[in-house]
Amino acid sequence: MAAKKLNIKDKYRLLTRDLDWDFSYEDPKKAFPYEEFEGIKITDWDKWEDPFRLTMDTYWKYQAEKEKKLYAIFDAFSQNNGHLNVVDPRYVNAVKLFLTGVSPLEYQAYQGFAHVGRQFSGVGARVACQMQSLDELRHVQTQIHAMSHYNKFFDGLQEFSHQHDRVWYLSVPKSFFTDARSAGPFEFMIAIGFSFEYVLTNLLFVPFMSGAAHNGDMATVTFGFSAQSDEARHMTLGLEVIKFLLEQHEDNLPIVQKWIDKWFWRGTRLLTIVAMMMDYMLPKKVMSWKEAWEVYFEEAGGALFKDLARYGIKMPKYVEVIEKEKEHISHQAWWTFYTHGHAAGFHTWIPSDEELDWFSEKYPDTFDKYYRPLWEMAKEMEAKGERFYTTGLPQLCQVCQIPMLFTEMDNPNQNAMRDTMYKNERYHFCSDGCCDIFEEEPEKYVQAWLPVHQIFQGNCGGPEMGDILSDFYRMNVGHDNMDMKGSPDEKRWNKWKGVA
Amino acid sequence: MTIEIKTAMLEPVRNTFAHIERRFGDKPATRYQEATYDVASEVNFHYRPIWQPEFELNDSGRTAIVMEDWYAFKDPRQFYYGSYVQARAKQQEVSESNYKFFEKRDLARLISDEIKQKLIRLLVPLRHVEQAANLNNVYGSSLGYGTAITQALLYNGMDRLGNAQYLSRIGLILDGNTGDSLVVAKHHWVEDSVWQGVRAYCEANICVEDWFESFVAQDVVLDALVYELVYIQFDAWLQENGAQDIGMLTEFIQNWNKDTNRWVDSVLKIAAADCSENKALLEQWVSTWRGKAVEALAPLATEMLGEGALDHAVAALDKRLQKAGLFK
Amino acid sequence: MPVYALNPGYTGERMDRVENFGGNQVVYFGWDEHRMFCAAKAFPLPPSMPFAAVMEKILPEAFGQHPEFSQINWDTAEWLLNNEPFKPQMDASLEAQGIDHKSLIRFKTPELKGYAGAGV
Amino acid sequence: MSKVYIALQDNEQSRYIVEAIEETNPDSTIIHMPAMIRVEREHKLVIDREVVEEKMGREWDVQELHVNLITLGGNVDEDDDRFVLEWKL
Repeated sequence: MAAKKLNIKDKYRLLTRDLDWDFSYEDPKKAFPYEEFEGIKITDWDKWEDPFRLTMDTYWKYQAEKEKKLYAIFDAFSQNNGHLNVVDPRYVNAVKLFLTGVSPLEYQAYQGFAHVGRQFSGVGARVACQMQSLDELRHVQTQIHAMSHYNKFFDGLQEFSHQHDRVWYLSVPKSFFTDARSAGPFEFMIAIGFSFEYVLTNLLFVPFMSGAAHNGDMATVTFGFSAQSDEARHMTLGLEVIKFLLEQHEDNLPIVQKWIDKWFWRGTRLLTIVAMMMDYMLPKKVMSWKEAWEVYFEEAGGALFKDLARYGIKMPKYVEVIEKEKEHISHQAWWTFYTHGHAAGFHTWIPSDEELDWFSEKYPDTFDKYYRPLWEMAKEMEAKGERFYTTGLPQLCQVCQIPMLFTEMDNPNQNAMRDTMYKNERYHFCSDGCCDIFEEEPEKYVQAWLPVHQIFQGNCGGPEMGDILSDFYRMNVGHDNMDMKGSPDEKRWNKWKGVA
Repeated sequence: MTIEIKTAMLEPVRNTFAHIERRFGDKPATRYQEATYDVASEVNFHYRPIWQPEFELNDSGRTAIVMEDWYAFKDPRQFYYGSYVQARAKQQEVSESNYKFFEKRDLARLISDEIKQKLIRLLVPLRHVEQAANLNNVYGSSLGYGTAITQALLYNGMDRLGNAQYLSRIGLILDGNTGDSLVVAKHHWVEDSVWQGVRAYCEANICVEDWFESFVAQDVVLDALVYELVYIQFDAWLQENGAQDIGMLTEFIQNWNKDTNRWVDSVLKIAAADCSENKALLEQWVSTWRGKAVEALAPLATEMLGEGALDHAVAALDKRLQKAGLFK
Repeated sequence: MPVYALNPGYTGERMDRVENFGGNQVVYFGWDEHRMFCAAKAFPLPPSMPFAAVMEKILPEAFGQHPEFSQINWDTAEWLLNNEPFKPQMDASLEAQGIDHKSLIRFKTPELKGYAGAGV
Repeated sequence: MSKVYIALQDNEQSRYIVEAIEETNPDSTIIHMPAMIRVEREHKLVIDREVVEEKMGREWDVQELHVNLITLGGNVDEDDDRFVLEWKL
């Protein structure tokens, strides 16, 4: 008997989708207790369209192939002291921020997708989420392995895990992800699966990684692009989730739209760090943050939202603010880190004159007017031997937890400030977007562990800043922090390169 | 001479990350160590889960098992993602050539209809048991504590999906890719009295809240018994009854079991050794679930192999439990 | 709705209640259109602190690095307390003049345009 | 009309895939960037297994695409013979 050939779709249906059965000995709600409380209505999980159809054997095969290639490059990188090929040692500070700020998010993504990959009662969605969970675990581990070599030769990477749980600026990415994970399973999928993976991670993993290659960092670009090859599956899952929810029931539309509004805002705030990494921490430039934003958000995201319009989905709220902010945020963020360079776990610096000119060219409407004067002032101060480190601690936004550094788009000289009262206590926000998020769910956001307030409450040791940095954050003060100029990193680099 | 100077100049500043150095000393670390230890967040989660506010997002309190150090659960296989997928890829390559060979030579035609029916009724429905095991292991991975055990639980969960898919392919080989055998097998799983005990056991375990208890009920108790019954005893029976080629199709799961048992036993041993409360609790869980499993598997074991088969399997389980330090 | 939780009764622990600050309250100070300082600054202060002490100690510590700080004409400075026009009373305590926990005080110095007149 | 796009790691395999894409979708735009190749096209882009196999001179499984893929934009439809990216407007 000649067996008929099965196509990929039928095979996947038989091997995977058919594994579930209807419970008769237990209440399925006890097995899948989190599926209803968010108000999302699922009428038929069978309508789920598998975004990709990898069976586990194929998954192991292709992923092992990717891993083999990747680790061969890591091995070669460390055997040949690949860190010496970086075009400029300032670049390595981007790697430090990546390992302390981003890699732990991959870990949280692993945990979050494992959770929804257990909790959805539809097998198709569940398996897709489980595979993503496994991929995310891959990402955090390959990133640690890629940066393991840098850790041996540069300061500021050695306490990434401890610092992610504590350091003031790292509470920004951390709280972004704990916000998503502490939400219900469908909100998590819109937050991470759709908003973050479909549009926002591209900005980190595509133009930034291409920039890493341009700056001579083969280890990072290799894990970046290798991770991104999984990301294409994740993006497809993110898009399928939203289509599925919208096709299941019309009542899902307002809920999904609310989550899109929230998570695009929260995501763009988080990407402020990436904006700064792209513009300021890649010494050799590929494209500006503004250009990357135009290609990956405005163009690609625009096409996406046009496609989703047939379901009644609109562009995220405050998209007009976001469009203006692309001209500003990278400059505002780097100035913040530069002026808090004593309290950062990586080095900061004044951009070179060539870089300042590049900014003028890339940001003709804003750079010379608003940001060049900051650097002129910093240069003057540095020349006088008074490198500017600001005193005291900044006010933080209750939601995104970023210092309140963003300005009003109709008056970019003035910081934007919003506030609201809840249960007789005042809360402050960097923007209408963050304020809206708080007002929608204040009981959630009153719990924010705001680093500045925690220091004041005496929960971070101290009270001297130096003690907080060295004992609570476990920074190696005088090595990890302060200006790139005169840092041990710079001295070692010069020694390796034979520069006096 | 110049080479010597260059090497001296490129002396590393440190050998590994600080948290790895605190555990293992100031020396170069393995990839397993750097990928595993102290990677998960421990404090300052900002928001309590709206679906479970009694716990933090990462909280060791979701099981009654207590550990001095949750990173004590070193995986004897030292699987991190890269070593895990590469190990499985090698196994699947062998398995793929087995399946191809079996299909190409149409070895199914050498198997009697009677045995085919037996396989569809008694072997193929195990894909649903694997599906339950997938849920239970992923559950532990998502709510468990410390990367050492949670990553291994995820690998195990995905393995179970792989096992379910391999078992489904046996059905497809037997029915010439029509999928009819899978429909029949599922019917047995849902209706046939031989399976109802096992199905009730699986459904009950999926609803267990304590993730470590769920691990015990699945990976320790049920898996050990199924492994002995199906992949050792039934495999031998097939060999004796002219269906030895099926062994080519279950080889993956057999080898997988050997590999995984090492990890399961080590988890049990490490948890039991940590404190007497753990040991007592594990013994209580094992006793409860072993009782249920024996009852659930009895009709299946009898139908598959006759009297006495289950006793052998229970004896093998007890031996493993003893070796792990329980019940002594 | 204060939160969309699985079960009713979800309440978040308010992390920054004034009782948690050991007798102090948090007050934020911002100098409008002076971007040398990336954001307003936060200080834990005793509610009994007179505003004169803010002028003497806190504001110089917060903003004294700016070359224009010494040129501020405090008589013409415009103040906002939590978005409302405000006139500080030097001898009164913070709490006596309505500066409570997590209050934001902003001041504007219209004649000072910042470094290079660029709002820096 | 919106553009769909795909980006591949710049390596030997991808060069064949890009050649195949160009042949199947003559009016697509190829952009070379550091370490990556980006291909864009209005509305729809098709990768045809047979054309890739012809370029590579060997059998090629559509799912192999994932090994070299960096990112994409558009709705994906993948079967044994084709990988299709499309905006359904």
